[in-house]
Amino acid sequence: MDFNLTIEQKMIRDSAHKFFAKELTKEKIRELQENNTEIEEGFWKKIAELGWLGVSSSQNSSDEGLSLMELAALYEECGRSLMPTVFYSTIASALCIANCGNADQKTELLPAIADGKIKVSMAITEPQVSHDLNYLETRAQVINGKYYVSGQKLFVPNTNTADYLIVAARTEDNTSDTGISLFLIDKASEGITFEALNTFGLDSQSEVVLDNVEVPADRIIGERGTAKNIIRKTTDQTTALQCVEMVGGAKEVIRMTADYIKKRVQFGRPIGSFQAVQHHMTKMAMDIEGSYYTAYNAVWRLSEGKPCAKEISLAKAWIGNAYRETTIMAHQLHGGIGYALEYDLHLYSNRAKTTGIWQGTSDYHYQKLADELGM
Amino acid sequence: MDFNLTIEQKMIRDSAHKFFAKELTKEKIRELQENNTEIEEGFWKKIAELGWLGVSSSQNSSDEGLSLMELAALYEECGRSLMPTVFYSTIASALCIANCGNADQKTELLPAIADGKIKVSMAITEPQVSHDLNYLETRAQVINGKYYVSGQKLFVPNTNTADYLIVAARTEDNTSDTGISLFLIDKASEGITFEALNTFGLDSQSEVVLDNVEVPADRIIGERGTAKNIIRKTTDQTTALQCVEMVGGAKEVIRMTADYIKKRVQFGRPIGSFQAVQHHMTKMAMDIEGSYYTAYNAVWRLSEGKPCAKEISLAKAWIGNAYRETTIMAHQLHGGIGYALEYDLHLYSNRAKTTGIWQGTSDYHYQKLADELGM
Amino acid sequence: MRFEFTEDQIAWRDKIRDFLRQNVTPAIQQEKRNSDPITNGPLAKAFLEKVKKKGWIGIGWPKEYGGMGETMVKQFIFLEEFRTAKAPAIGMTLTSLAPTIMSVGSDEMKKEWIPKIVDGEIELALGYSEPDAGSDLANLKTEAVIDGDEFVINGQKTWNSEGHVATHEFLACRTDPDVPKHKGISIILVPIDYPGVKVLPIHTWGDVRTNEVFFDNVRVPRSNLVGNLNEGWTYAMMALNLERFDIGSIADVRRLLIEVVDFLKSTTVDGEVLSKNTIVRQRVAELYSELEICKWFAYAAAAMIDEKKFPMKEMLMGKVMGSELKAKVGDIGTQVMGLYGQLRQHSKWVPVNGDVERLFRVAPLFRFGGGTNEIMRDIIAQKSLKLPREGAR
Amino acid sequence: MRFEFTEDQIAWRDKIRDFLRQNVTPAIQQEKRNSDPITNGPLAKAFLEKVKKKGWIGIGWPKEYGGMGETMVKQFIFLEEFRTAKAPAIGMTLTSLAPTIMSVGSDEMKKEWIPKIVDGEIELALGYSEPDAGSDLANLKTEAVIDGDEFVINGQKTWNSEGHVATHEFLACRTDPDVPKHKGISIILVPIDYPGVKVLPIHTWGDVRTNEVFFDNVRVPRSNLVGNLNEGWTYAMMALNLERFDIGSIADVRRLLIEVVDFLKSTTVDGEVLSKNTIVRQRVAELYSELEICKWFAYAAAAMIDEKKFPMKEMLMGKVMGSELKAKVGDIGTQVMGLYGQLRQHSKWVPVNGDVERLFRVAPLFRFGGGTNEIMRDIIAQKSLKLPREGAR
Repeated sequence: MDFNLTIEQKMIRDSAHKFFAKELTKEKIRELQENNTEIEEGFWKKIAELGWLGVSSSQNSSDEGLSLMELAALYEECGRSLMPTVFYSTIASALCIANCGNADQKTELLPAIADGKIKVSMAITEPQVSHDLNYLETRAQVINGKYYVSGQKLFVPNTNTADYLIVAARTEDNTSDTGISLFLIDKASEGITFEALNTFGLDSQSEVVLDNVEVPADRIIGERGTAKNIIRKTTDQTTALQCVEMVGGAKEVIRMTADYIKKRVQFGRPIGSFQAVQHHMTKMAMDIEGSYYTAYNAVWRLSEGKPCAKEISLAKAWIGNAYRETTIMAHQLHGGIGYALEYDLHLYSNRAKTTGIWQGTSDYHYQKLADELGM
Repeated sequence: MDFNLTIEQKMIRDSAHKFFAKELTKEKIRELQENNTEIEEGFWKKIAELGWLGVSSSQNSSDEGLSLMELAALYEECGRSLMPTVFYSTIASALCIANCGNADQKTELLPAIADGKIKVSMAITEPQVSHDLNYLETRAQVINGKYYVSGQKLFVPNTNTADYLIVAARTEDNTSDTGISLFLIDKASEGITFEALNTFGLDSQSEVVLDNVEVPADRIIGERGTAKNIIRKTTDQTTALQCVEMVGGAKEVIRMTADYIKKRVQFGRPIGSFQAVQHHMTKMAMDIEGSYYTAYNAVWRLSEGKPCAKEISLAKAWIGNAYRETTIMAHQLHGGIGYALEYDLHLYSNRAKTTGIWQGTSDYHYQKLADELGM
Repeated sequence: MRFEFTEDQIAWRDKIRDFLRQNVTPAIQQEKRNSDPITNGPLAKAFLEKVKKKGWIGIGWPKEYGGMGETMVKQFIFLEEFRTAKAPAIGMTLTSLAPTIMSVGSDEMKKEWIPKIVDGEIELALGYSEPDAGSDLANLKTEAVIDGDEFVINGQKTWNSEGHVATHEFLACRTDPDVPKHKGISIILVPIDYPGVKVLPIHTWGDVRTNEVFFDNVRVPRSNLVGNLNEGWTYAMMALNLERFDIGSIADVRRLLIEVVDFLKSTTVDGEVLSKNTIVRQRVAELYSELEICKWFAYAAAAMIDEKKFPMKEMLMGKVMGSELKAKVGDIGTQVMGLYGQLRQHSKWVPVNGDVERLFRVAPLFRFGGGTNEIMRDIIAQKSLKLPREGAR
Repeated sequence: MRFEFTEDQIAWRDKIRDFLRQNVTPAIQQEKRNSDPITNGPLAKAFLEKVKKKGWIGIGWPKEYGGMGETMVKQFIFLEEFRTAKAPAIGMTLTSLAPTIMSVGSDEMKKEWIPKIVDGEIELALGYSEPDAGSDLANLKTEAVIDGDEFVINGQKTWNSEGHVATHEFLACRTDPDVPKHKGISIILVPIDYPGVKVLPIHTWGDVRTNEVFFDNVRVPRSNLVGNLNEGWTYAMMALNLERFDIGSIADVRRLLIEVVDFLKSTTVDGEVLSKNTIVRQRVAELYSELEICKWFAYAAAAMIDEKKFPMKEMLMGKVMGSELKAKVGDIGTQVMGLYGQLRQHSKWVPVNGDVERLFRVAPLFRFGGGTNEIMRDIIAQKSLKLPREGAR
């Protein structure tokens, strides 16, 4: 048992902390969210230079990409600083390619992503499909060795900034385990249309309609018919990492609230000295402290190649409720000021709501956990 | 809208309060529970004289039995005073006969029950059947106009004191709505054996094995094949009444706890002055105050002949958790003393656990409620 | 006991319901969504004119002031029907401030102000909170000094929700700094267009605009004093109690839950109709149960008022439970929608017109507004359970 | 980071596990059920003799006292394996009081007492609580007055769990009434068979016997003083911290939950296997999650101690969560069993040998024992989140 980050992980965390404090101010975040602005090239370039867009292309890699545990240390700071989600969707796509792309794809795409030259996002879910790909309706027909993809995708993140989309489409008309494939589709392809959604988290999500979009056969990620496995593996990683992100955000909410209630005086004493207030804070702290262990445990097990379905679902179920409940209580402890847009709290409340649902609600994961318990 | 008890209901409640204070001491309850003693004849005679064992044989009755709302006022006091459950199982059986017995049965049995001369209990559930009678395995075969009942009943209340059991048995070998009948069986019949269960609530429950027990055809309650309806109707009544009983018990726990924490001094002040303690108490009070309205509402709607499936499930779901949680918190606020057998709190904790499960757990009733909401 | 309305009450409810069915158009509801809940657009104004014509402005007011002198239960039915219909609300000026003036104001004040309030010529903003006087309202520092026939007012109010739409502040001021805090406060009606009053907006998470209001040597006639000098605390509490009642009403939330159920019934995800998912069913049933209980607190409180009892416990419990339920229904209501639950108002795919997610964002206000729930819980414990006050806060 | 045991730790765990598999018979477990957890029957005594022969009495003790000088993580593994196996427990005398004596006792005391403790010749009872000194332990009034070479002790202890099985009290007494409360307390070892000591039973809901103990002019040699005069508060806290650690371990509860799942899997009611009921699955998954989190608090605390850090936050959080989990698993664990959940130990049909319902009855003890969870929460807020103490209690 060892609950300390390694020196490398700590270094990443500390440098992220410093970098965000300087480069990712809340003003910038507001500007991005309120006006749906694209993240500036300069910022993206800097994080590319810091090496944060490179993921290891294989588990026993000697390349320079970040390992999952290093990503986790980074994600915790991202959560604390409300990193725009284009970072997460890019890393998700990179992980997807690293997990299962063929050699050519890895060589072509991963360095380009790592260098900040291209951004990729994943288009999996549909109006009637959140988790179970057996219900996927987007189809890819093969004609003369080319694929033609048609369908409707919903809740696709960051299409505004992405250069490519990884699209899940049905290549067999049955519910076999090999019926679905992933296509790397150039966003500029003919036949794609986008409509932005207005989201609670003020992150960028869209509806994407694909109308007979032509895709060359070599743009299938990995092998034809392997999408289910690839998505499962990638989702495991992105879910576990997201849990750490959420821990980072929740910790910041607790810090912010503790600061406020120490200073806010009513009835002649800091409200942080009231027992009811202290017990609220203790609950928040316990929930998030527990989340911290479960989230890192999930990433750690993944990175060690150990079975981890149980741990990922447990982590997401727990932090999924805990982050949101922490923001709800933080609003209560802040009173009026926490409710004002000029204050930062609501930015976290927005993110907590989104992340509580994204990659599966707590109730969804409790049921998955029950499966894993053999029930 | 009128949330006041009528004068008649208040009179019953007040006389019950006085009667129990004198006749149903906690010493008597301990003695009954610890030694599985039968309730003394004198006590039973007195409550018969008070008219508490007589239920109205029809809704628009001019007879002298208690109406459901009068029963409710009485049950609240019963809950407060931990009335032995033989009272509840007797009233349940009387309601069952009053609901659906034929004229002879009503004339024969209801006055005998009301006068305290006989006690009846209901034997419905089986090892694999809690709510859904379609799974009932106890069978009644008819041979030469007589029925022969065989099967295994579990969780049958108060067989030690009952003179008769109302037994649900399958008379058709299918899952039709008319396949199950209720038999009034003399406890002394040949072929019945009993084994007492050790229950959390230290109430009397038994396993009952029926081995080819002979029952005359006129001992079918109501009509052959009507058990499902009868049980549904009776269960509605007993569940709603039980909710009021639980409210009475929970109120007493709150009273007991408030008294204690006003007197108990630590750190130089009554522990009841600590904010955390006050908030625990407020939660308990709110939960039980809410239960009060929902419980009486359920009984009221029943007594008015209005649709009430939703209201009964809601009431039972709510008080089912609230009573138990109130006792759990009461233990916490009492510290050591609440844990000592010489103190009365655990008697309520026991009853709260039993009643939380008896007639359906909260989770069971939430699902029933969802059905009623059309989901 | 009777857990249903009387025939007379049902007739009243149906009358209102009919009116609302005919007059609350989707366009009015949409207009309401597009603005903050306090600012009435032209459709809402026209609608409220119709309400006034029905004579429904002062249902509980004495008849002498043009009211109907009706019971609290009927007032509450009215409030609930309006909420259920997502109708524009009758403002606080009419529901809680005017009744306070009627009850404690001088005859001159009543004669002069009430008709103007009824005409809509005067709308009041609640001027209580200050930067250092939130939960600890008695700590307020805005001072009104008597100078001849006038008060001279200096200070700052905050969370002044109606500041940008009202004509006057219903302003709590310190008029005697030398007595215990509660005893030196007066209520003064201050025209917002007077020199020295400045209103600055605060925008909030729930899309509701509120304001900071500054008073710099504002001179107001002494006749603008409500009731007696230095008795303002009592009057403020009077109005606040009415406001808490208001917060305890969750008819709008009940309507929303039903709309959530409709969405769940009509939406299939991953091969399952959402309303058939057992956990979703459980969550909805739990919320429904709490809403029902909360309803009883409010009905019991209303019925008690009509019996001339003061339903403190019932009102406080309703306030605490109702305000926390708003957050819960907003939160769990979006949760059970899955990915659709993370959409915001005005999105093509957003369920229930975004009213559920909006509720989640508006909800915090009710938990600390009208007195924080922590303090409400203290009061319930101390007044209703008689627990000792000493050192509790 | 490493969220699993090292190979060395796994080997240690397996060694204990093997031993327990061979030596914890169903008969031993049943004997434990038939008595209160503190009284060891003949089978338990024989079992603990074997444990002693393995050299496992003082795993964390310094080697000079016959201990193994092992890490806290290994001690914790040992504790968890014993709990998981439902094995008779090594008493508090060995786990927390003897280490306190080793750490602060005089050389003479250690030389005289430790071997006897190891031999089982001396067993200690924790003499802290008094009728007016529960949460407010420093308020204790039992006094020890020096008279020549002796202390003369008068007073009363309560909730003295080991009073009827121990040979001596580890007694907290007031030795200086004229200084602030915490500073006038000493710990004295008092033989229970001395004249003037009287032990009266208190029977509890959880079938655990505890005691009131009265001291009437009990004379004890001064050499029975533990450590220094008037420093008893520090020693008591030292032992209490170890006890809180103990409460935070929920390995036994984890085992019970698994047994509950086994019951649910093998039981069909109303045509449904209980473990396939969605709500039942949800409840179990929720409990499982909390148990896992609680485990991390304990492991983190143990690992930090081995790194010479003081894991106050982790221990307190583990204590609060662990103790409340016991009630939850007892409560919800019986709830999901349906009607079977209302059976009590020793009933033919009772699931999991009644260990789940018993847990519900034992659970309250852990929530107030070792410091009430309310106070634990205060401390977490004040020490770990640095919230101000003023007026908090």
